[in-house]
Amino acid sequence: MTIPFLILAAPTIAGIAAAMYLRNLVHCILALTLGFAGLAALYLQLDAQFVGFTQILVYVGAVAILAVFAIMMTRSAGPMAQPVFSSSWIKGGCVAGAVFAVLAWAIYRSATSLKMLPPQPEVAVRQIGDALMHRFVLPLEIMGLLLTAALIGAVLIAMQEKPEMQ
Amino acid sequence: MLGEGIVKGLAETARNFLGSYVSKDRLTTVQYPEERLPQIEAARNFPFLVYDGEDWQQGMRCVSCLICEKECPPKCISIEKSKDKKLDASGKPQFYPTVFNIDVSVCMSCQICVEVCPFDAIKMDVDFELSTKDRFGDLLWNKERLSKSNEYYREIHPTEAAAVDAQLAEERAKLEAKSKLAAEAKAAAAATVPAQPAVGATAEK
Amino acid sequence: MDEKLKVELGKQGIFTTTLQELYNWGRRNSLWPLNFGLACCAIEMIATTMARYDLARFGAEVFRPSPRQADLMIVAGTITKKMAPQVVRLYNQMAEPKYVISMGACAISGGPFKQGYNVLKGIDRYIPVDVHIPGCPPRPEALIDAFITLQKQIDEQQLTGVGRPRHLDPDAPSEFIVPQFGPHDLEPPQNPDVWRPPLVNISLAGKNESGND
Amino acid sequence: MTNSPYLPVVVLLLAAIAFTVSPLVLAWLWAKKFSPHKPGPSKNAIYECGLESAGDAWVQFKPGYYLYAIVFLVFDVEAVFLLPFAVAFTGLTAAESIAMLVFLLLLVEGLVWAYQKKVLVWT
Amino acid sequence: MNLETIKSEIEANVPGCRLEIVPNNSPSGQHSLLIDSETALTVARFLRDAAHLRFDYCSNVTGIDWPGKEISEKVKIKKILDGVEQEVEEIQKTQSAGHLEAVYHLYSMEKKHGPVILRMRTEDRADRIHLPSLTPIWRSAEFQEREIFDLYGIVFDGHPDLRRILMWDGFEDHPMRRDYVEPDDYEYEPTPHDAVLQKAKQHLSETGGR
Amino acid sequence: MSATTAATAHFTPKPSTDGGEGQLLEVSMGPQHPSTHGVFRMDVALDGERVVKLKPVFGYLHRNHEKIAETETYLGSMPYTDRLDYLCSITNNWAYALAVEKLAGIQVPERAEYLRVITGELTRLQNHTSVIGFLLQDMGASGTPLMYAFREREKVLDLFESLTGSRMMCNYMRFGGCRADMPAGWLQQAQKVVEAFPRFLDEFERLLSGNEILMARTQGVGVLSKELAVDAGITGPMLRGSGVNYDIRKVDKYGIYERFSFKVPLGEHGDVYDRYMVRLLEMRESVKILQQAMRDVPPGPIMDAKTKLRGFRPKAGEAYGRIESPKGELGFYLISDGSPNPYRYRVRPPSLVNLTVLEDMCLGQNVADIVVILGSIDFILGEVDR
Amino acid sequence: MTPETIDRIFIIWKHWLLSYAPAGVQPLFSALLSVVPVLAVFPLLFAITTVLERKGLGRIQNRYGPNRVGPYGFFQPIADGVKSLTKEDVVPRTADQAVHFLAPLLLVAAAFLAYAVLPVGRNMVVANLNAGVLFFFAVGSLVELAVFMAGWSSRNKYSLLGAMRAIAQMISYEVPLVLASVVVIMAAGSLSTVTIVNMQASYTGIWPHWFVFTPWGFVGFVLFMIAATAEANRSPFDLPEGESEIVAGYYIEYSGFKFALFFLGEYLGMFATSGMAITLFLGGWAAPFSFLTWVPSYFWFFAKLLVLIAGFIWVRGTLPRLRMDQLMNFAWKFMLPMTLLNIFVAGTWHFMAAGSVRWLVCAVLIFAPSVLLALGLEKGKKKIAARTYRFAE
Amino acid sequence: MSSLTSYLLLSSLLFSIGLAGALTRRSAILVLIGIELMLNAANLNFIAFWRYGPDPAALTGTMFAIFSISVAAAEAAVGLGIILAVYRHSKTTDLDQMNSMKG
Repeated sequence: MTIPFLILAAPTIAGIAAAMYLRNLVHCILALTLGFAGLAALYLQLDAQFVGFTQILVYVGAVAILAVFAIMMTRSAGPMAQPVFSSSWIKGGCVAGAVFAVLAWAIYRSATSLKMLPPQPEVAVRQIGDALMHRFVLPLEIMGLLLTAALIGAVLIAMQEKPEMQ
Repeated sequence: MLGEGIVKGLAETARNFLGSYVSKDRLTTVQYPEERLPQIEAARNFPFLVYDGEDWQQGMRCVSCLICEKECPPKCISIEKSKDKKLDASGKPQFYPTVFNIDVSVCMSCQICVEVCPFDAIKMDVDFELSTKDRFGDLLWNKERLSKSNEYYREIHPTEAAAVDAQLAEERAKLEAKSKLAAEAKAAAAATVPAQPAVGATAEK
Repeated sequence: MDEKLKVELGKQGIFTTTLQELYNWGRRNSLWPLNFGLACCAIEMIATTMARYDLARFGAEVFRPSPRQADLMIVAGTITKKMAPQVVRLYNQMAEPKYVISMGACAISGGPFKQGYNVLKGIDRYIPVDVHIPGCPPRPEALIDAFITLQKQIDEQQLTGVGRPRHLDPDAPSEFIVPQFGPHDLEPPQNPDVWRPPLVNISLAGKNESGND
Repeated sequence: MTNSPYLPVVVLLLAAIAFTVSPLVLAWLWAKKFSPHKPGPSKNAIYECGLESAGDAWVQFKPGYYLYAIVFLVFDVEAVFLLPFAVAFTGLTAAESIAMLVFLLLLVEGLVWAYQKKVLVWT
Repeated sequence: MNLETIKSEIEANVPGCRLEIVPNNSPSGQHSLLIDSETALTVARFLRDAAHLRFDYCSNVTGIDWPGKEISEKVKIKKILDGVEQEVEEIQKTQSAGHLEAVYHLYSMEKKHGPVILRMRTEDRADRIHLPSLTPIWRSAEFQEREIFDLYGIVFDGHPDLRRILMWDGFEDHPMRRDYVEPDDYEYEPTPHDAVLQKAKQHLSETGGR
Repeated sequence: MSATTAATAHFTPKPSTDGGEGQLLEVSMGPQHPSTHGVFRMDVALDGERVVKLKPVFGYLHRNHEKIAETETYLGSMPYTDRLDYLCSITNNWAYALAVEKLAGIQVPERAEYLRVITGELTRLQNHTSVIGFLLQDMGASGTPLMYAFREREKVLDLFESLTGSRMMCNYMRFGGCRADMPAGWLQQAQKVVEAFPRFLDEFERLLSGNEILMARTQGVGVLSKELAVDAGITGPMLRGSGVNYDIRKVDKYGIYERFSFKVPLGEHGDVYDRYMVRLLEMRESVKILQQAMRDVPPGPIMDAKTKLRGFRPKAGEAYGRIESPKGELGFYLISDGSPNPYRYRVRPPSLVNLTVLEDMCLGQNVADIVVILGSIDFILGEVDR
Repeated sequence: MTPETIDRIFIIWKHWLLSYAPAGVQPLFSALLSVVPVLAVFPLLFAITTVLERKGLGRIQNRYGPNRVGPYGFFQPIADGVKSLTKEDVVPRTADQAVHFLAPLLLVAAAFLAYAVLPVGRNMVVANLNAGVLFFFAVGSLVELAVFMAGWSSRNKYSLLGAMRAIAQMISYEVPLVLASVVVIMAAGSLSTVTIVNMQASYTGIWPHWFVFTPWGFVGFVLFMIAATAEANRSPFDLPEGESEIVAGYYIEYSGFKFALFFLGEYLGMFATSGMAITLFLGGWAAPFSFLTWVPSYFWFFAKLLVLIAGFIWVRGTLPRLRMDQLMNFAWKFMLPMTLLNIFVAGTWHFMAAGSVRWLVCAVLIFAPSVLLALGLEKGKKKIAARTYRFAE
Repeated sequence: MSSLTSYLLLSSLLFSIGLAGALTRRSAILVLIGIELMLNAANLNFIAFWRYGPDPAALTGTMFAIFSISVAAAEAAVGLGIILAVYRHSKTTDLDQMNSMKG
């Protein structure tokens, strides 16, 4: 574990943990953006520049904004009077803890079999573009379809049923 | 075409921008404390009391008739009439104000006091640089503060002052004629009226 | 800055002196008025910012609509009793240092309308005023004159010591009573901490003899 | 990691934060030394045109805003695909470019649908 | 447009209305029509809708306070004087209750004529100060009637939104009435005279020089 | 017919306030707000950015003008009228003078009538320019149109100052005439200003009238129907913007207006753009009137010799005098009881009555439209609250 | 000194300074040396711009503008700065204190980050990132968050309205902003800003190869600038702080230096987007004519930047503000389709042979729909048009 | 511990936090965010495996991450849309309350 990794991992985890456990939803989202930004930095550290910036553009720039809008539109902006956690929080917490234990155990066990860092790959955006337009052209089209469907679907759901006025 | 009006507007502002470097019409600012607009003759701000001659107490035209106090719409003039009479500039015994206060923090510069004054004793000043921290001390003007000479009046309102002077001179002439007549009628007692000081002389200036 | 002040400043040490000069210079040249007009004088206030008189020359064209960002409240016009609480609240909400120019007869004393039942007889009943400028309304030049007077006042303020201005004194208040609407009048009708009517013995003389002579 | 291309960016970020914080610290010091903070109930109340603010500002907004956010999100994601394509564009054949055109047209279709449903109407 | 003819037309069209022409002796010659509050709405509607009148525009609406005053009248009373019934002139003093009045100036935008002046009177100044609101006929009366309500205290029945308009809501007086007494907010007067002096004196005597 | 049904008939139906979605944001716009022209206040409820409730609140500048005037002499009230609509003091003077003249049956000399028309129309010019400047300011045009408007206004104010002594509070007219005659050279100076004015209007129109943003912001916004305008007693450019031909200068022919040939511009849609354009066109007509009046102004006295200003006591009676002020019908209603003070002194303020329809025009509009509509009404608080 | 040396003078200095640093910290030192000028120059530019803007607006409005503080009023921003620094910092009691504090920091930091990829001169860039343009937009999206934080945390109704407007506006114009730059990336084949500028720094005769001199480049530039105006909240798109309606918008409750930071952040954002426009379309630091290449490259960058800023000021001095729905309509119904179309045109341009036919086809392809779209926008629900008026009598 | 292991551990920690959030929070919005976090954890895995995998030049991990981010964004849009729709009916985003309303 290198120092930069720790420097980046710490705020990431802190942000994300805060996002899950803060009381005020807007604070949650702000903490979440910190976590997302930390993740993006981790991607950069892993030489995935494009993915890292995409992460910021999409998650911080768009998803966080979307979540903020959703909060503003459901009147959950202020701190809530009710408890933060649902009634079944013990169950949920246990499940999550168990999952982490299993995963960590598995990772730890298999750790030895993995190599050290390979030489730095030359990933220009151009290669991503080439890959996208050749090998991944079908997923791209499917993605387009998915996005369109998501657009229409989300709008349909979120749009209030307008009574045919006038 | 969309944007045509916007382009026209941009051209207009550009013309003004460039024009501001060449034309006074497009750079209308008068840089106040250094530059000033030419004094407009009719301008008015707050009233002052005109006195003739050198001595403001002696030459005060006001005879304390209290008309302006009554007519002042916001009631900012306060006069106390004297018990005795004093000789005025023309040497006639007159009442005079022992107290003549104008509260300029109330005055609305309406000029009605000037209009109703039958003695041309109160006129409008043009001085406006009166800002102060002291509300009561500096904005309540007493007789002394209010008194300004007729020369000053001529300076700020030349046309008006000339008319007033002419009218006063005429009145005085009439009065003199009358008194002369009376004096003559009173017969040979021969006490010539003492020469009038200042006023007539300054009017010729 | 006059010599006496210089000497006095010298006692405070050169650092404070330069700091004070810088501080005063900065405040003096960046007076942003609150975008706030009440009545007739407001039109002259606007005229002052317009091309002919151009208050912007002094760096004061940044009329901020929010009291948080403004330094100078130009009380331009008649303050009615209905409006007085709002004026005081706006003044309170301004960040220190803040200054007040009381523009025109109405703002100083109620002016021609002082006999009215709904007119406040001067804004200095509730908040401290730095500069009064009489006139009904004062000419734009007069407002600029008031502005320059205020700048001079700021220039003379000291950073430390007894003579320091209100906003530097930790004990001086920064906000004042906001009057409440009562059934007949504002309550309280004035803020005794800021202003008490001077006493005159009018019952005897009938008239005040601040006379002359 | 010292030779990372991101080092200047990180330094810039830190320097920018320092640049922003330092005047605030300076202002705080000034306030501490000379001009004390004087909070008060009416001074630190919410500004609302000189009146006492009534009711909370944190109210529920109209869902209409959300529709814009959805469309934005979709086109933001689209840009993510468009940029690599654009970079690779000079090396692509016309046929390959058509694939991207199809992708774009799919999204445009969604947009047109949104127009026709009058979703993008700000009220 | 003669007020007499208008009056007779109204009388013909609005049964049961009591109208009275209030003469105006000033050179303006703007006489007015006093209408009763029961039929006021009908009269007003007639004035607005009648094809040849069409007073569709109500310009000025105002209130007037006529406080009660002592009326001295010479009355001839029959008195038994010395056993003989005689007519004797006597000065009789009565205290009239006074009344509040609402005045409407009507013009016609369509026919471009006017004004016709309507007056309505309350019965006294304290209890029966209700008048019908003419806002349902002329919308322009809305704010002006509110103002009269605020400043004079006339309650307009049928007004859609009768609240104080100029003074604040908790205010209790009606300041335009002639017997309104201002609150004593003594101001140091450097130039006191006349009424101001009276007020200042009163304040000083009440507060003991404070 | 019951009163209630009639009442609901001509009040516009209010949109329901629950909205169904989104909570309403109750905002108070004013009394200190950059675009409420002083101390006006509107209690607004917003559904998103749409206005669902708007209640105007007045009285923040209620200066008891009428009460004070009842204790003043007839002459003493004249300077107070300056401060009603403080943008156009001269027309206020005129209306008051007209009412007193009606009350006391005073004749005004010929030259004074001309002076009144000249100064009155100059007032209209400077009012309309300022109002358009303020309207554009409310629309967010960083001051430029307002600056240009005030540039021209200053020229007119210079004329006022050299004629009457004051820039704004002219206190110029008296019942029975005017206070001061034209000083030497004034007429030439005024003619120069008036001749140059159409050029300024052209510049203004180039800057604004064709501007797409302005058109988009104003056309179809704040529509006021003819019927509602008449019903609500709207007067002035606002009424004519809605297409009703009613100009008191033409209807009452007060003063000497019948001697001048001028036209009355009428709008068609009754929206903000129409009101804006009607004002612009009215200025051009005013220039025409001014040119005619300045050409024809006769010599002679400027005050009725019989009228005594001091100690003026009209006979008991009442009179209502009105003029077409730049804002609309400005009327004074005076009752005299024979004493030196009016028994009742009432101002019929065009601004207040014109605000009646504010709510009707604003409901359902965007919050940004409110300020534009407000700006297009052209009201001055001094006159609204008095 | 040859022109080349002057052009490279900062780099020479940097290397000279670097040679004094111990080897271990050299990268860090190098980074610092390239960062410090950014932090010095652009805030200075901000200060100069505020004066220029106030003076320029003054000239447009027939007046002088600030001219008393220091020579020609150029010390005005210093006075403003001193004032802001010593002004009391008022935070509303009910505000969300932490977020209220962080918002201006985030705004300014994000604005500064954008400069990391702007080449201000030949070989003068803080970080030549492979995906530089993407980085720029990613960082730009942080600004929205900062604005929201400011508006929301103040808990003021106006500021919240302003914040919602600001987000809606920024997200709506971010899409056109990104898509308008795609055309350049298609031509340049790189996301690196340095590469993009280098591609434009060649000449045919005396004429440079700027992307703005192609049909798609020109349209892209115009669209980019419109979107940039909106992103920077400049007039006529300054709705989030639309003074006449929502008083001061999202920073209504900020006082003292925090308020100054908002101004700084806004102007920095404006410079950054303008700088990006220069980089993408106007040849970055490249001289406008081949015979002017001896002038140092950084001069050209800042000269172009000042020209664009002057444009911003000019527009601000002229136009009234749009309404929110019109603004959104304009973004989604004009800008977005136009940028998409522009991408298509750029593709067509690429696949067509060079020559006048290509010019004609592309010009028609782009201008005809723009007119149609504009007409559609103009018509919309109600017809926006000049009117004629009738007169009575 | 190798670098990959630390990334994997981090990602599993992220996953668990997201899972815990999704399971324990009452607010529907945060539940959705929790799910997003789980997806992000997966993304981190993709990138880490790609980077430390045998053939980084093949870009499979990167491409996967990009597609995954896009899908997650679309999911967030639809998910939040659903929450809004539910909110319109039940006036709450509280899952417990929604449940109790359901009966």
